[in-house]
Amino acid sequence: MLETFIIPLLQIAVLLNAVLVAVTFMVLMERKVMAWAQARLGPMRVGPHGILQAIVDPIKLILKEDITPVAADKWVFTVAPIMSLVPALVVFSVVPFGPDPLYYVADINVGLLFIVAVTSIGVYGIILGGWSSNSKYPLLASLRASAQLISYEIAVTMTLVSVILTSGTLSLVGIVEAQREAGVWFGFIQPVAFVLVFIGGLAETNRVPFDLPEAETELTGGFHTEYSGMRFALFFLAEYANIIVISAIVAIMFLGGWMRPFPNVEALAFLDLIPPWIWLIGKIFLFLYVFIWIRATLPRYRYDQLMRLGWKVLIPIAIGNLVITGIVKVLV
Amino acid sequence: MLEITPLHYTALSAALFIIGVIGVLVRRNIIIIFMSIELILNAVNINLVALSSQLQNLVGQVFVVFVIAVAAAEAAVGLGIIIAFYRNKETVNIDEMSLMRW
Amino acid sequence: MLEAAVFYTLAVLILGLGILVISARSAVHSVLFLVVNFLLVAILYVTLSAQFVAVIQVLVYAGGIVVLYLFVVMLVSLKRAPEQHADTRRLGVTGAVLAGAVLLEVIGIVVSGAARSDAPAGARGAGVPEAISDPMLNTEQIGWVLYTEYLIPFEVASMLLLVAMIGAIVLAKKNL
Amino acid sequence: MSNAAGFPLLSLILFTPLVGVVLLLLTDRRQEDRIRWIANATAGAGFLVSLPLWFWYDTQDAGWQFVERLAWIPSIGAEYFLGVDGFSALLILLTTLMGVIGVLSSWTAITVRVKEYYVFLLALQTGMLGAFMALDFLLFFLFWEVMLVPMYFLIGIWGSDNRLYSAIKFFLFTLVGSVVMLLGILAVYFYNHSVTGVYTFDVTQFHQLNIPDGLQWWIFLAFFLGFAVKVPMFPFHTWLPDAHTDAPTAGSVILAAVLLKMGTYGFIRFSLPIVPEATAAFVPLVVGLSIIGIIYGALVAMAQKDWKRLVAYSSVSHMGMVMLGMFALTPVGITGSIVQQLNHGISTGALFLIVGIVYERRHTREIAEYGGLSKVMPVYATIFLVMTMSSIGLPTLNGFIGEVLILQGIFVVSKFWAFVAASGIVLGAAYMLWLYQRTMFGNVTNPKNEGLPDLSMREIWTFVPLLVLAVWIGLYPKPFLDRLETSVDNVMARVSSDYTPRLAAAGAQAGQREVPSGTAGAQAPVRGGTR
Amino acid sequence: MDLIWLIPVLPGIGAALNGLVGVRYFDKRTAAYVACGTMAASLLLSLVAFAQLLGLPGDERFHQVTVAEWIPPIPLETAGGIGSFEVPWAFTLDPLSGMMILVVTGIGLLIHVYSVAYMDHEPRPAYARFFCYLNLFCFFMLLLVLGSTFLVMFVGWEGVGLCSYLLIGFWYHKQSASDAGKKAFIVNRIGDWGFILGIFLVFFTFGTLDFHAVAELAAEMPVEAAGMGVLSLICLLLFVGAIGKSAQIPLYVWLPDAMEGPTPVSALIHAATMVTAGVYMVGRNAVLFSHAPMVMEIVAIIGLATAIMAATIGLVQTDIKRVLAYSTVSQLGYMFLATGVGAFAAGAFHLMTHAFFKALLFLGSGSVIHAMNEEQDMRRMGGLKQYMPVTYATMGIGALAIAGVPLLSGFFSKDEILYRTFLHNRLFWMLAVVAAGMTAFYMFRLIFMTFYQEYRGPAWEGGHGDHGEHHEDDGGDHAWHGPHESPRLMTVPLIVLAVGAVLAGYVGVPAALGGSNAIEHFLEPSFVAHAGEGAHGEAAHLSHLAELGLMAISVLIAGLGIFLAYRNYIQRPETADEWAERYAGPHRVLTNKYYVDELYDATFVRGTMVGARGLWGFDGGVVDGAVNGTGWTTVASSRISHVLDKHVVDGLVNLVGWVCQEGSYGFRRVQTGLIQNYAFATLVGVFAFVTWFLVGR
Repeated sequence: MLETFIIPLLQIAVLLNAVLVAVTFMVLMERKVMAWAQARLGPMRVGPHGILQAIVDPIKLILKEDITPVAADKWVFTVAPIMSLVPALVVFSVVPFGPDPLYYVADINVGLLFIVAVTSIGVYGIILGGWSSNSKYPLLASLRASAQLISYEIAVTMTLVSVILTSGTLSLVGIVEAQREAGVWFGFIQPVAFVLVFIGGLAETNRVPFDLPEAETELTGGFHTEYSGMRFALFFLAEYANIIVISAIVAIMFLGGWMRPFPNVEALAFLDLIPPWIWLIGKIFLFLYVFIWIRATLPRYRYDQLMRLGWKVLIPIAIGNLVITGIVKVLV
Repeated sequence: MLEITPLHYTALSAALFIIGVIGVLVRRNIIIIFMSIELILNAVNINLVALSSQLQNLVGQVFVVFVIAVAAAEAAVGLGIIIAFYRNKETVNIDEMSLMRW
Repeated sequence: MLEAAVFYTLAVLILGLGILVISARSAVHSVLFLVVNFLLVAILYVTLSAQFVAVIQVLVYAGGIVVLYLFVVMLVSLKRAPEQHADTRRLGVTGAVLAGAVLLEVIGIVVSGAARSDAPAGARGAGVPEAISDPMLNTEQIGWVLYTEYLIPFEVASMLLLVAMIGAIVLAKKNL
Repeated sequence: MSNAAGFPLLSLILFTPLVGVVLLLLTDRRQEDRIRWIANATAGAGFLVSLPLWFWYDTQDAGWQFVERLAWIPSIGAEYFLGVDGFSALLILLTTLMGVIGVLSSWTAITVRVKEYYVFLLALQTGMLGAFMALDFLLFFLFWEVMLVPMYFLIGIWGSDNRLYSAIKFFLFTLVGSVVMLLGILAVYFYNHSVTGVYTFDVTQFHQLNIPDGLQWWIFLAFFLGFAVKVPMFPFHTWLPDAHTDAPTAGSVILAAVLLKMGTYGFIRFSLPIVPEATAAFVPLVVGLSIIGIIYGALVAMAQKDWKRLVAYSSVSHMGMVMLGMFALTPVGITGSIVQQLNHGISTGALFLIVGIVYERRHTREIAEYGGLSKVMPVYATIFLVMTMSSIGLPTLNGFIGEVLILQGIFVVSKFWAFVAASGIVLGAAYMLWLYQRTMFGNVTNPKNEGLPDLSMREIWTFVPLLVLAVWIGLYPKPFLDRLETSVDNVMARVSSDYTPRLAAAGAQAGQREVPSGTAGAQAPVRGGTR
Repeated sequence: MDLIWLIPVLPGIGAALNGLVGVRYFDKRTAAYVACGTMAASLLLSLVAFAQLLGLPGDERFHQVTVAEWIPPIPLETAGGIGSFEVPWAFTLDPLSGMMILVVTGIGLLIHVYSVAYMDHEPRPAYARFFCYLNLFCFFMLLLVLGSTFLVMFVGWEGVGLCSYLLIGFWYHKQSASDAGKKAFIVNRIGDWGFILGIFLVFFTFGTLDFHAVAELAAEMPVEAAGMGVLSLICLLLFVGAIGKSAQIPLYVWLPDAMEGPTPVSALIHAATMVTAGVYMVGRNAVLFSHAPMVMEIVAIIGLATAIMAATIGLVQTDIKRVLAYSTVSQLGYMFLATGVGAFAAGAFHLMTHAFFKALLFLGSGSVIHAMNEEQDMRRMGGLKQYMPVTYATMGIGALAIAGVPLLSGFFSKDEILYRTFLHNRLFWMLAVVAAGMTAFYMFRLIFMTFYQEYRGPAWEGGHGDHGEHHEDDGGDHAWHGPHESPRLMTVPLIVLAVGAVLAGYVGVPAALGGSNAIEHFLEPSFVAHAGEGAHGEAAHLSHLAELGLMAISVLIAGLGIFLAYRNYIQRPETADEWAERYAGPHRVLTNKYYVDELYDATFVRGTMVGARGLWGFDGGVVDGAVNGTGWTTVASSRISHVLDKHVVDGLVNLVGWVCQEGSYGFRRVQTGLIQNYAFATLVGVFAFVTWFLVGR
């Protein structure tokens, strides 16, 4: 009973809260980093250096009036944000924060595939949200978003396959262990895949420079234009949760997950003093920082460029990478 | 009754199958008919997986993979046809698609 | 006990959603029910320790095919109700009744089968080497079977998908 | 056996035309010259890759050669099983050669839907080759049916006035025959299972069956209907003049040269060895029909006013000769029958080409429209003369060898049959010479014929191989006959139970001919290694 | 002698050169050189081979060369168990074939040379084509002669038929020429039909096709004196072949028509060589024939009947070549008579001498025709002696020889035949002598009408006619300048042949005249199975005196013939017409060749009236000489078959299609176009199946 129900439930509770907290703090972080990048200060009023902004923002959203447009399909309009957030959170159940079963909810043999599958569900939230608003900007945005998501998902999945080839397992724990055995992070073995997954991640989460579905200048705010209040908050949460998921995946697959750098160099054994989950969270935040950094620096793609990049550049590279990996795997 | 045997799965599968069949027969929106067909395929898949696990034989699951592949192909081509048809006739009502008769 | 509870819950949900799929007025709602239906089926697969198939079900069916349906539903924004113009020769109700009869018959067969032979449980497929030993190895085993014994069907399936892809593009493209 | 064991030569031959089909499908339909070049190159390549069949063939090996064997539909025991003996090797070579000629002869004749035309022509090629190679009965049947479709379209799209009627007639006629044949195949299949417990379509296995008499009769009749329609034998021949007359030139050429051989091939490969007793029992029927076919075909040919139809009826007559030799059930007769099949392919194929050439220039086939062509087209007249002589069996040309062997073969069985059949030769000379006189001799009476150009270089080259073969077979048929030796022995060993021991006795006396390996039945060992 | 296969092959090469290259590229001179050169080489080889053959002792004069396998051995049932059907490309040189190759190559060469001038006015391609055919003919003829198996002989046999067809139809734009060619070919085919069946029977009986082996085996079989045994059947079938090729009753009709061909062709093929092939073939199978006395009798009777019938027709013909043609038929009848009575050597001897003088006569007539600008009617000639002395002299010698004037070749050979016939059957002898008399008559009628009397031909420019006027209608591109002696190239062969016609007989001077009949002894080994053993014991002999008496009688008869001719055509030219009036009935019959051709004409007319062109060709081609009704039946049956085919057999096929189509009208209502209806149908099927399953449990 304990092992079957209580511990997992506890783990889930911790995990969910951690993610939500992380999201709030990430928003703050984003605002701060953007501000610094633009030589501003960012939020400063709430708490020291505006640190409490992270708590105030959600409160504001919860308290706001939740408007449902008259022409909207109310049922779907309500379900859409949930369908967006739930997959993003479910994914965390297979993310391992350390070698022990204590550090993860489940280690399933199709872990990576599970992540890919579940994230692919997330697209429904976007499409339905856009469609149910019964308004043209959200509809266009949602179509754009889903097209983009599906396109880049192919490239990312295909790239992940080459990593799976390298590791020989789909289990995320197994992948990290494989990196330990290899003695090197896969980021070094599969640099192309590394970069590719990261770029794909940017696109899948609709981040700059691929933030066309949310391009204010074109679509006045994207598929959630008609949303407000709590339902908007859910979309918001989902987006940031997805960013964290991508960061986590990239960290696990290419940067050794919970492991310290150079895991089999004895001289660095003192780094093990830092617990594994700290390592992983550190790596995730590193990526979060990079996400924000890119947002602060790069301009937006045009839509056709975006599609061309996805279909004509990334997918061929992914296939090439897969083929080469396969050949190397057979030869070595 | 409390022991779950393959027959339970079979019954579930049959029921889902029949639901799909009814959908195919009754609905006039061709997209929904397609979805009903997907239900039918799923009913079959349930059966395959259940028996696979019952017989401790993976072939059933392998077949599910193939069924899914076929379903994907079917959906792609079928929906392509629907779009093409819709573009010409502005309808997806199957009762208005009866050109292929004498 | 637990197993039965899970099964019955899932079964009821699956069938209910199935009925909703075919009875929903709006096609979008149908699609939504379909997705949920598929997810539940995936869970059913997990209870049958077919994780790979379950994941594939989610990935391909829920995440791929149904999205396609959704797209089409949204593209085909109807100017008049699709269910107008009913052809009398269609025999829809008769068909539904007949289908119900078939269902009853099948259930009858199942029930009588359950009554008669209580245990086909031991009847393992003869001469089948691919025993499912460890759930953790499910994916590997499927991969093994798929790439050895069923290699040619697998390749054929891939060819089928390619053809379908090209066909769909040709069909949907306005002026090729 | 000097062929590299395991090298899939037969598959290579079989699929070379398909490569051409794929290339053609990828080519823009408007680039007609490119399409023609591709088609010609493919046909040429098809012929070149089939040449090893001639050089690597081992005349001493009584078994199947160049064997390839793969599982195809394991659940019913069907296999992808290819292999040849001397007989089928020669027919394959004939097919590939005729493919080249047919494709080459269409260069200017076909101006509409060029791409589709060549696609069908090449697809037809694969079908025919497959039927000659298949040692799996189901595979054979598959190819047998596959052939029909391209031919149907060739006649139906590029034919002349009455083409749709002819095409449908051809298709349905053949189809009816083959459906019945399929029943026969299944009967053998299930009988084999009941005896050996194995589900297989393996023809080499069928060759060892001893089917009870009653069943044999039914199977023979089923096969007979299927093959006799294709040959075609006397009462089943009416599709042939129509199909020939309306088909485009290359279609007629291939129809005559190769497709008709399917029927006779089927008889020798399947009917005779699988149901030998029934074969022997039905000899009077078949021989009777053959003789009727010989005389009847010749007479009807004589009454024709349409050039192409005349040649078509001559085909009926010649194929009657082929069947006659086969059902003499003597080694000489069967050898002659096979040689005559090649000859018929060469000479009748050439005659259809000849008709096609003037048809392309004048767009009429009425004999009365022509006359005195010798004056305006001397080269053409010369070639026509040689082919006429070949067709009526003039010694030193190929037709003679076949006819002499057939008649000698039937003579030892029944003098009366030989007597009647030989008179067909006289009739043959009469209608062919009369045709020749009406078209070639005299003065040019029709002003439209005055300016006809003689053969172009391309057209000459379509004839050269046929002329060379005609003379070669006529003067030195030994290489061909050598290749047939083991095939004929194997067939004979099946149809005549005491053939092998008697041959051994005679061979001991004369020390001339080798005894086929294997003791009783045609247990031709499969060579080449199963893969 | 191992190179004898080159003898036929050389002309073959010549033919190939002229045919493949020559027609396009050779000028006339080259074509002629190629043709004559190959023939000359062939003659040289023949001479060498013959000399070598002579060098051997009498009973070893047999040499066989196998060049290559043709039909490799294939087992086949024969009368004596499983045999082996096998035919090599093998050639035999023995006295008979040795003689024949000399005749063929020798006369062939002369005629080639003659043709160089004779065909000079032909256009270039036709010229090369002509020599190609001529060479091809020699190739096949030599193959026929040298072939050591039946089938190789058959190759030559059919081949010469082909060349005959091509050469008769050489001027194919003339309807009559192409008709004649076709007629010749098809009539020959009828003969070949018998021949090939005979060959099959030979193989079935003996298990081999080699002449020598067959002879050895046959020699051991009993003589079928009483009835028709297998040997008789073989001989009969073979003889059918010989009848066709050698133009005997009833298949002789093609030969006179064959005169449509160029004259050198008539000389070579239709006089000297090809038509004698039948005789040669019978001689080649002497052993077989001598075992079938009844067939021998048939041979003799047919030969005799042909000899007389042809001679009577020859009496009244006015076309110079047709006279010679009927004379040829008649002489061939003689040869068959000789073989029929067992005098194979005499037949062969006559064959040889005949080759000389008949070739001479034909070439002479060619020279005349040439001089008369393609005029063939003797009534429009006359008095040509002064214009063309060489031709006159040589033709005169030829006529004397054929008439049997003593000391010329024809005398010796003909008397040998008459002598042997006398021994066999006196009635035959009497008839043969009458035929000989008629021969003398019509030959001299020809000479007198052509060379004596006054000139009756058309006027010509510079001679009888007036100057400055062209005779455009005289045909040809060049103006005709009246009868003139032929060029050197034509007269030299004439002279050579004339010498031959005089001297050829001296190889066979009979013992009664103090000779040794060398040719008979020389040929003897070819006609018996084992050298040294006589074919049929010692024949009855007459004393030399009686033999001389017989000679005297035949000479007298010949003299009588010549005298009558002299009286009727020189002394009192009007007698001929008087006789013709007095015996108007028989004369008309004879002039019209016993109405045989008229019968066909009637057939033609009726055929045309019915509009059956098919009947015309088929009848004219196949039945010419056989029963008329056969033609009718055949064409009618072909028509009926055609109709039957179209309406009954084909109608059934169409009926099936019709039924399907009609039935489909009813069934197509099911096709509503509503997919769900189809799905419903499927569901009904499922329901039925499940119900069955449920109940069936």
